[in-house]
Amino acid sequence: MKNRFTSSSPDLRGVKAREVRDSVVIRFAGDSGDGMQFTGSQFTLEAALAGSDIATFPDYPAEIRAPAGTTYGVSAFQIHFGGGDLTTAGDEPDVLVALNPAALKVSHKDLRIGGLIVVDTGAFTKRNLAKAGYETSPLDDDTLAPYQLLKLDISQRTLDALEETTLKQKDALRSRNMWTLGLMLWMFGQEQDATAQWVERKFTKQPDIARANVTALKAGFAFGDTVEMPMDVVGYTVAKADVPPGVYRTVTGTEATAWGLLAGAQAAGLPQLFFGSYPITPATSLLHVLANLKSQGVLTFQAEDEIAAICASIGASYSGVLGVTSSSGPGIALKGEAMGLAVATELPLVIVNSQRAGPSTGMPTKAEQADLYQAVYGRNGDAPLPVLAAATPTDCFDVALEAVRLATKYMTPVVMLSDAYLANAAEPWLVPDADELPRFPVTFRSEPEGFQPFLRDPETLARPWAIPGTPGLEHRVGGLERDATTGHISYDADNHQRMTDARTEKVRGIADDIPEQEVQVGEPRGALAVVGWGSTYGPIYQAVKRAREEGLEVSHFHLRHLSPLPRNLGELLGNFDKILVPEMNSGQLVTILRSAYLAPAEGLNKVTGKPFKVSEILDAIHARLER
Amino acid sequence: MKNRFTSSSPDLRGVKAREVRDSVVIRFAGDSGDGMQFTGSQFTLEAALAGSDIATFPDYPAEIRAPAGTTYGVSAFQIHFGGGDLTTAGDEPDVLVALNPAALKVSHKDLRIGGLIVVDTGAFTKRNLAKAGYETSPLDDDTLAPYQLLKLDISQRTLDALEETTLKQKDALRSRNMWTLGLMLWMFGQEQDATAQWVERKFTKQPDIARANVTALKAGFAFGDTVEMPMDVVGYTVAKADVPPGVYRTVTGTEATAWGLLAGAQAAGLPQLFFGSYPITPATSLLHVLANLKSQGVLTFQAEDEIAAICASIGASYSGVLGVTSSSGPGIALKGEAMGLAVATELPLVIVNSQRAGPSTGMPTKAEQADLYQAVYGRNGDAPLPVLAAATPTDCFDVALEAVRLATKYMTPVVMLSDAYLANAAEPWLVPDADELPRFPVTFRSEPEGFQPFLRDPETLARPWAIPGTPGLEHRVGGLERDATTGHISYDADNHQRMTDARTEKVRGIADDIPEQEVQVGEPRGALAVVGWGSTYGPIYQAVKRAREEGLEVSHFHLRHLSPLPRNLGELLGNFDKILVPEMNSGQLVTILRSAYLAPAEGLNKVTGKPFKVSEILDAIHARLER
Amino acid sequence: MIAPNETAPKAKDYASDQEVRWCPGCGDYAILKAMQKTLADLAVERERTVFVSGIGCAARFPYYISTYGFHTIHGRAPAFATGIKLANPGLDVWVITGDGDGLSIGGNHMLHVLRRNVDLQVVLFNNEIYGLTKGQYSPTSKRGTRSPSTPQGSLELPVAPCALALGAGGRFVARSIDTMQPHLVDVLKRAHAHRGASFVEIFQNCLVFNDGVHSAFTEKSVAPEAQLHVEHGKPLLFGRDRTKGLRVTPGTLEVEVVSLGENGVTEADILVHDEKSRTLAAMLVDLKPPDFPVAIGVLYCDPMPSYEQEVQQQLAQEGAKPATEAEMDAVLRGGRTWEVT
Amino acid sequence: MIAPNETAPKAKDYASDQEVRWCPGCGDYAILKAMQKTLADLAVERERTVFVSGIGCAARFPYYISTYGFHTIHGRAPAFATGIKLANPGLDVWVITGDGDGLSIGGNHMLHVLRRNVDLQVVLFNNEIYGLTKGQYSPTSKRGTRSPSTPQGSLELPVAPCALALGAGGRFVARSIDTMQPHLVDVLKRAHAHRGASFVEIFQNCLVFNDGVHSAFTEKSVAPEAQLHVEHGKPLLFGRDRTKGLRVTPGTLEVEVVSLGENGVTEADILVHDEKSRTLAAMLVDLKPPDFPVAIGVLYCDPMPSYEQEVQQQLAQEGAKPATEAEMDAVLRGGRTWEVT
Ligand SMILES: Cc1ncc(C[n+]2csc(CCOP(=O)(O)OP(=O)(O)O)c2C)c(N)n1
Ligand SMILES: Cc1ncc(C[n+]2csc(CCOP(=O)(O)OP(=O)(O)O)c2C)c(N)n1
Ligand code: SF4
Ligand code: SF4
Ligand SMILES: [Mg+2]
Ligand SMILES: [Mg+2]
Repeated sequence: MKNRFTSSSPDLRGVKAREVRDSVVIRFAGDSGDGMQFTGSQFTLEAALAGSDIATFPDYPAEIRAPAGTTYGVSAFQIHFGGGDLTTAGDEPDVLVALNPAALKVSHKDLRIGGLIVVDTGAFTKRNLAKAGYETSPLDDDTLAPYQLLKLDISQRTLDALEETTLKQKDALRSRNMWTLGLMLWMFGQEQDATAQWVERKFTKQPDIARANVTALKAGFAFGDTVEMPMDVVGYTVAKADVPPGVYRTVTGTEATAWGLLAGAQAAGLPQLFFGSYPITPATSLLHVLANLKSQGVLTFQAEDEIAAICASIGASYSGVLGVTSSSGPGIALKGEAMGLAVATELPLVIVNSQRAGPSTGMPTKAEQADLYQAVYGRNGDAPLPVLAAATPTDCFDVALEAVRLATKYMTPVVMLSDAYLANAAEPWLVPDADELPRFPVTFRSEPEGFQPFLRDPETLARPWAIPGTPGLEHRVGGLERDATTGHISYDADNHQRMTDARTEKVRGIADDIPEQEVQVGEPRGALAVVGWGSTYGPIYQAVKRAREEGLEVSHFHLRHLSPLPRNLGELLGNFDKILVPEMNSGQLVTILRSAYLAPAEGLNKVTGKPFKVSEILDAIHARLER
Repeated sequence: MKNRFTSSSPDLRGVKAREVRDSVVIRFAGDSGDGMQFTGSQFTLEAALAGSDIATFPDYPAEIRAPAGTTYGVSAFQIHFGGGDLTTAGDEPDVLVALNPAALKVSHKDLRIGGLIVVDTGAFTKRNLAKAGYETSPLDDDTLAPYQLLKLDISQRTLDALEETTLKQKDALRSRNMWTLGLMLWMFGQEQDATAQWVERKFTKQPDIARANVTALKAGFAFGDTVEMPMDVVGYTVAKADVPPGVYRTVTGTEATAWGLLAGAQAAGLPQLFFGSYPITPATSLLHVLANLKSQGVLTFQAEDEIAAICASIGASYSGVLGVTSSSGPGIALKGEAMGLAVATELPLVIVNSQRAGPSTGMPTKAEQADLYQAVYGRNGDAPLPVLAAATPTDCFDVALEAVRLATKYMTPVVMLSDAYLANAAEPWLVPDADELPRFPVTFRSEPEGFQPFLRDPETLARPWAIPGTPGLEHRVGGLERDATTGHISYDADNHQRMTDARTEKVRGIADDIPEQEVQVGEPRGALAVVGWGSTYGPIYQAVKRAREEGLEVSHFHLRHLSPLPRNLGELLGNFDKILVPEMNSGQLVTILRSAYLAPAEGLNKVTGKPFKVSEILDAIHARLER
Repeated sequence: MIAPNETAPKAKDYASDQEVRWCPGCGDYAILKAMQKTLADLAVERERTVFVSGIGCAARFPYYISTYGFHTIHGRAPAFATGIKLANPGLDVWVITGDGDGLSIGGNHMLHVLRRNVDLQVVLFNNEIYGLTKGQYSPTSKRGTRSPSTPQGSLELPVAPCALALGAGGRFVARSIDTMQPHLVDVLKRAHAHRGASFVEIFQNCLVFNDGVHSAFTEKSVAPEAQLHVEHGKPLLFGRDRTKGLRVTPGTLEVEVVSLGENGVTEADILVHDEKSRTLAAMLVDLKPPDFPVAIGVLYCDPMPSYEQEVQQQLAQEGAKPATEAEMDAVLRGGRTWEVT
Repeated sequence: MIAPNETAPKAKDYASDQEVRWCPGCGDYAILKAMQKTLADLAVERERTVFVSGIGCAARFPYYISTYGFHTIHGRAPAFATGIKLANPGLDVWVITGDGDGLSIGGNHMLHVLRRNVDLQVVLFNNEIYGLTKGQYSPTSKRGTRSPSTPQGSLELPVAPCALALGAGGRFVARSIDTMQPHLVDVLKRAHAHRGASFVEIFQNCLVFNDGVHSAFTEKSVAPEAQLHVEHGKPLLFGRDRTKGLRVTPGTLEVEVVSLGENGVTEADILVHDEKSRTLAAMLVDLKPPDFPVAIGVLYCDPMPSYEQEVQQQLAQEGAKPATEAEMDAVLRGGRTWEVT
C-alpha cells in the first residue's frame, strides 16, 4: 500500500485543512446487529461513485445471530479505497471504527501503529465490556496507547439528532451506524447523496425509519464540518484512481459468477441455464442470485442434497440445456461419483466450488484454497476434466464464461474454483457490453445418417450432443464402459484403453485452445517466479510490485487454468532460478507444478481462514532471494 | 516364466514317457454354467498339495448368468504352477482347455504358439458355433494351425462313464468339467484324491451327484493312463517348488484381508471388529467372508448405502471398537465427505478399496489401479491420511494388519488399496502362527484428571481415544474446526493453522514408524529403477528378474506405503539414472513420485482391465535402456 | 421415431438392437415384454421417450428399449429424471429401478421425486434381493432372509415400497406382478396416463437368487384367495368366486375379512375402493398373507398439478426466455452504476 | 457422571459449559430446556448417554448437553448413531436433527434407522426452514413459501415427517411443540421409554427466518380448537370444553369432526385412540387445519424387538467373543491345508 498516515501524531493535529492521501484502509466493526455490512457497502458505493479504486473484505460471524456484544458476534467490513490499482483490502487498517467493546477487542491489534480508532463511548457499558471480556475499559488504560483515539458518544449524538422523531430509543439507536457513516464520509471527503437516496428507496414502506437514517447520516456528516469536532481530528482528501472510461458498478464474485454463467448460456445459444444446487455456506448466495434471474431463462432447482443437485443438472444437460451445479467442499465431495458419470458419458456441465476452510465442516464462513486436489484428482478411475479458478470478484465473470465455453465445446464437466472471500467481496467493475461478449454457439446433432453417439469430432475429440426429442437419434448412454463408436456396453480390453486415452487426450488438447500464460507483473525470466491461483491474486500482485520497486528480479504468474495447465507454463518457469507458490492450503498447486515440470517449486502456505498479507508474501520473497 | 514347451511338435509326439517341465500354464475355459472356476480351484488345490508353487487368474463375465454359449458368457480360470517363485498367472497359456466354441474363440489367441488345445468336440454343435460367431468350425479350418490340437468328445465320454447312473443326460453332462479335470490331473502328474474327497464332502446331501462327479473325474484320469489316449499326447512331470517348511493353504486376497483385519483387531486388543459396508463388485466378497466370522467377534452391518456404511463404522470406532468399511471406486467416492470427518475428529478407521476399472461404473469385474489419486488427494480441505496397497493375495493379510496398527496407534482413517484381481486370485500361503503375529494393544483414556480430547501424544501426535461409557470424560467432538486442546468449536485463525499442521505432521510422522523401502529384485543403485505398487507386483518382479538375467542393471521397488512414502525412497531413487513406473492407470504413482522427489520418473501405463504381461514390462525396460 | 403415416406400432418396434442379458427365466423378461406392449398400444413416440435407470439387473432395462435411454448411477435415477423432465417437459420419462437401487441407496431421491410430484413413471422391480451383486438381502427382504451377507438370516424389518410411497406423499401408487401380463400392461397404462409422479411396484421373480419369493400369493393355485384386485368404486371382494370381502370393523379404522352370505354379511357391508382415500390406501398397502390377501392394482390415485408444470408456469409468469443482448445489458447494468469519462 | 450417593440430578447438571449460540428467541432454547429436564427427571447417566447430530441450528444441540456428543455431518446422524449403538448397546443414544438435516439430505438414513428399529430416540426440530444457511425453504415448508431460493414462492408439496416415519415402518411416532414444556417433556420420556427407534417431531419456531409458521395451531388463542391431544384408550376429543370429536364416517375409512350432543352424537360415537393401529395413526398424521385439528402426542407406538438386540442375540448364538490366539489359528487353518516339511 502506498504512502499512508505516518505514525507521528502531528499529522492528526493542527489546523483543519484537509490532508491528502493516496489510499486509505477503513474497517467498520460492530455487533452483528449493528449493520456494519450495510455501512461498509454504502461507503464503498460512495467512494466508487467518486472515482476511487476499491477493494473490500467483508467478515461476519458463523452464527446466524450470535448473542449481542460477544467477540464471536462481531461483524466487520474493511474497505481499501483511493488512487489506482488497489488489489487487496489492505494488510493493516488506517482507521478502525468500533461500535462496541467486542469490535474493538477483535480488531485493534490489526490496526497499523498510529492508526485512528473511532469508538462509540456510549456502547462501552460495564455489561458490554464484560461480554467482550474486558476487566477494565481499554479506553481508560493504555491498551490503545499506540493509536490515535477518537472517543465520541455516538449513541447519544444519534439520539440527539433524532429527538424530533417519534422513534423509540431502541429503534433510534439503530441509526448509530448511519451517523458514523456520515462522519466517515465527511472525514474522507466523500458525498452522502447516493446513500441518502438509497436509504429512501430501501425504506419506502417505512418512511419514518428512512427519515431517521437520513437524519442520522446528515448529522454525522455535519458533525465533522462543525466546530463540534475535536481539534485533533482532521479531514482527508483521498486520491482518485485513473481508470479507463466506461460504465462501472460494484460487483461481488457471486454476482459476477451468476452473470458469467448466464452470458455463457447466451453465448452458446442454449435455451436455458439449469442450476441444480443445495444450500451450503458460502456457495448458497449463487443460488439466491440465479433464483432472481428466471426472466432470463434461468431455472433454479433446490435439490434434496448435493448428489441430486448434480444428477439433475447432468440430466438437464442431457436434455439439451446448460447444466450447472455448485457447492462448497463437503458438498463437492458428495458430487464426486456423479462427476465421474459426466466424464464417462461426456456431457457438458459446470461445477462451481466456493471453497471454505476444511477439512470436513471446518470453518464454513472462512476462505481457503484446499479443494484444488479434490478438483483435479478427487474421483475414482482415470477421470480427467478441466479445472479453472477465478482470481478476483470481477474475474469470476470471465472464468464462468470460459467454463461454459469449454464444457459445451468439449462435451465435458468443468470445475470452476472460487472461495468464500471472492464470493462475498465487492469491487468496481467496468461493465462489458453484451454485444462485445464472445460467442460460441453449440450445434445439436440432428442428422440420423451416420450418427454414432461416441464418434468424435477429429479436432476437439468431443462427441456429438444428441438430445432426446430428436427423431432418429434414439440411443442409450451410461456409466459402464462403452464402445468407442456405438456407445454400446463394451468390456473389450482395447476399447477401454482407447476410450481412456481419448478422455485424457480430449482434456489435454484443451491446452491448445486456451491463452498462453502471461506474466502479471515483471519479466518472463528472472530470479524468482511467484506463482499463484485464485483469491491470493491481490496480495501476490502487490508484494511482487513492491519487490520490483526494491529492484528485485521477481515476477508474478497467476493461473486461471489449473487443468490442463497453459502450454507455455513449463518453459516460462524454466526461466527462473526459484519458484515460490503461495497458497491458502498446505501445498497443492506446488505439488502439481513440481510433477508437471520437475520444477523446484516451493510452497508458502497459510491456513488461517484469512487472506495473505502483502507483507507476508514480501517477506517470503526476501527470504528466498537472500539465500 | 522358465523353460516351457518348445514349439516344435516332437515334444508332443513319441513314446508315452512323461516329459519334465519347470512350470506350466493352463487355462480352463467354458461357459459360465460349466463350472470352470470350480475346476480351476480344484486343480490349484491338487497342485498345491503336491508342493507346486502357484499363481492363478480367475476371469468371469459381468453378467450373472450370461446366455449360454455366448462369447461374453465365457468363464475362465488360468493357473500357473510348478517350480519356485511363480508370481504371475503367466503371459501365455501352454495349455488351453475349451469346453465350447465361445471359450475357444475368446482364448485361443492368448495361447503361445505351439501350445496345446483340448476341445470337447461334443460341444461344437452348429448352434454353439453360431452363438460364438463362427461361420465354419475352427476345428476344420486352419484357425488353430499354430497350435497342437487334441479333439476329444468329452461330452460323450462323460455320458459313457456315467451310463450306470440314474442321472438324466442333462445332469450327467454337468460332470464334463470333472472328466476334463481328471484328464488334466493325469496329464500333469497330479493326484485326484483331494478333489474326490472334497466333492464327496460338498455333495453329501446329493450322493448321486457326488458319485457322478467322482466317477467322471476318475474316468478322465483313467483315460489318460490307458491306450485310449491318442499317440501324440503325453504326460508331463512338473517341477515342485522348494518352499520353506510349514503349514500351507491357498488363500484369496479377500480372505487374507478379512483375516488380516481380524488379526489386527486382536493385536489391538479391541473387543470387536465392526464392518460396515454396502455391496459392490468386486468388494462384496469381503463382506461375505466377514459375515461368517461372527463367532470371532466380527459384527457385519450391511448399510443402506456407502455413506451410511462409513458413518456407522466411524460411529463404531467412536464407541471403542475397530471400525472398518470397504467398497470399490464409485462407492469410495461417496465416502469422501465422511472420510474428512474421520480425519477431522481423528478417529481410527480402515477403508478398504477393491479397485475396478473406471471411471464411473466402468468395468466392474475388471482390475485397475486408477483410484490412487482418489485415496491420496480425493477429499475437500487439507485432509491427509495414510494409504497402503497390497501387492499379492497373501500380502493382503500383512497390509490389513498394518492398516489396523496405524489407524489405532495414530487415531486416523487409513486407506488400504486392493483390486479386483487380488480380491479373487488365490495363491498358496505359509500360514502364520497366531502367537507370532504382532501385538499393538490400544489403551482407552480413562483418567478424567487433566483429560483434554485433543491433547496429543507428543510422540505420535495422536489424540486420546476417549469412549462413551467412561465416567468423567464426557465431551463433544465434531466436524467444525476445534480447539487444539479442549476440542470446543474454534474459528480462531492461529488454532486452525496449528490444527492443520498437526494433522499433516501426524501423518508425515508415520514415515518414521514404517520400514525403509527395500529392493525386491536387484541392487539399491543402477541404471533403471522399476517402481510399482499393488497387483502389478508379479509381472514387474518377473520382468526385472529376466532383465537382470540378461545382465541389465535394473532393480524392482514395490511400494506398500503410498502415503506417507518410505523415508529412504527419495534417496534410493536418486541412485538410478532412470525410473520406470508401470501402473494399471494413466499415470498416478508416477505423478506423486515426480513431485515428491523431483525424480524424472516415467510411466508405463495400461488400462485394459487385464494385468500386465511380463513381456510388456520387459519390452519397456529394453526400450528405456537402449535410449 | 414412428412416422405419422406408419401403421400402428408393434411391440417389437420398441425393442432395441441389443441382446438381452438377464438370466434365462428372469422375471425381468416378462416386464420388458409388457412394457414394449404398453408403449406400442399407446403408440408413444420413440424420440420423445426417455428411460432412465440406476444400477442393477432391473436397471439394465433401458438398453433393451428403442427409445432414448440413460443408464446412470446407483440409486440416483429419480434425480436425473427430474432434471431431464424440468429441462424439457415435452419428454415422456420413465424411471426403472429395483428394490435396492430405489429403496436402499436411492430411498431419498425416491421420496423427493414422489413428494415433488414430477410427471414421470417410476417402475420398481421388487425381487426382494440385490440381483446384480449376487444375492444379498435388500430393504424389502423378509426378515430371516439368508443371503451371502446374512448367512444366519437378516434381522431387519422390510419396508413396504407402496407404504413408503404413500408416506412420501406420492399421488399415484399401484402394484402388479411380472407374470400377470394383461394386468401389468393395464397398470402401466394407468401410470402413464397419470399426470404427476406415478409409482408402480412390480413383484418380480429373481430365479437365481430369490426364486419363488412371491409365490405365496403369485402361484396360480393360491392367487384367487391371496390376491385382492382393487378397482375404483368397486367393493373390495376376492376369493375364487369373489365371496370374500373386506369390512370395516364397526367403531374402528381396522378392517376384517368377511364372507358374503355368512352371518348376514351382504355386499353392502363390503368396503368400496376409493382411489382418492389416503387412509384406505394406507390400509391396503399393509394387507399381508396369511390373514389378508395382497392388494393389487391402482391402490391410490389423486392427481395434483405436477411439479414441472408449476415450474413452467412460474417461469412464464416471470416472462422467462433466453436472455437477449439487450436484456443481458440490462442485467449487468441493473442496480447502481456510474460512468467514468 | 451422576455419583450414586449424589442427590437427585437437576436440569442444570445436564448443561455443558458451552455458551448457547442460537438466535435470541429461538424455539431451540425451549427444547434444550425440556431435554435437560427430561434427562434430570430420568436421572440418566451422563457417561452412558450420547447425543448425535448432523448439521444445522438444531444440530448444534449436543454442544449444550453435558453428556457425550458427536456433531457429525449433514444428514448422516442416524447412520453414525446406528454404528454407535451396535458397537455398544449399553449406550443411551439420542439423534437430534432438523427438517433439512433429517428429511432433505438425510431422508434415506431416517427411513432406514426407523425401518431397522435401532433402539434410539430421533428428535426432529421442524421449523419448516433451513435456519443455519439463512432461510431457504425445506422439504416441510408449505407450498408457496417465499425464501431466498424461492423468491416467487416454493412449488413443492411438503412432506409430513410423521407420515414418512410411518411409511418407513417406524414403531414409535409422536409430536409435540417447543413451547409446550410439560407436554414436550412427557413425550420425550415416552420416546426414551420405548425400546426401538422412536421418532419425535417437534414443531419449532425459527424466529429469524420463519417466525410464526406454526402459529395457526400453536397460538394460545387457537390451541384448544386447533390441537387434538391423543391419549391411548381415550376418545379423540378436542375443543375448548372437549365437546368436539372425531367419528368414523360409517361404511368408510374416513373420519369427520362431530360435536357431542349435536344431532345425537354421544361420546360412544367418538373414535378411541389406539396407539397400536397403523391405519389410525396414518389418519391422525394427515389431519390438518382448517378442517381438522393437528394431532399432538404419541400417535403410534407398537414395539418390536430392536435391531441391536437381535444383532446381539445372533452374535451370542454364534458364540461371538474376541478371537483368542487359538481361535485365530483355527480360522487361518480352517479349510484345506497341507504341511511342507
Ligand atoms: C455407488 C454404488 N454402490 C453399489 C453398487 C453395486 N450395486 C449395483 S446394483 C446393486 C443392487 C441392485 O439391487 P436391485 O436394485 O434390487 O436390482 P436387481 O439387481 O435386484 O434387479 C448394487 C448394490 C454400485 N454399482 N454403485
Ligand atoms: C454436505 C453439506 N451440505 C450442505 C450443508 C449446509 N447446511 C448446513 S445446515 C443445512 C440445513 C439446515 O436445516 P435444518 O436441518 O432444518 O436445521 P435448522 O438450521 O433449520 O435447525 C444445510 C443445507 C452442509 N453443512 N453440508
Ligand atoms: S440375477 Fe436375478 S434379477 Fe438378475 S437377471 Fe438373474 S434372475 Fe434376473
Ligand atoms: S436461524 Fe432460526 S432456527 Fe437457527 S438459531 Fe436462529 S432462530 Fe433458531
Ligand atoms: Mg432387487
Ligand atoms: Mg429447519
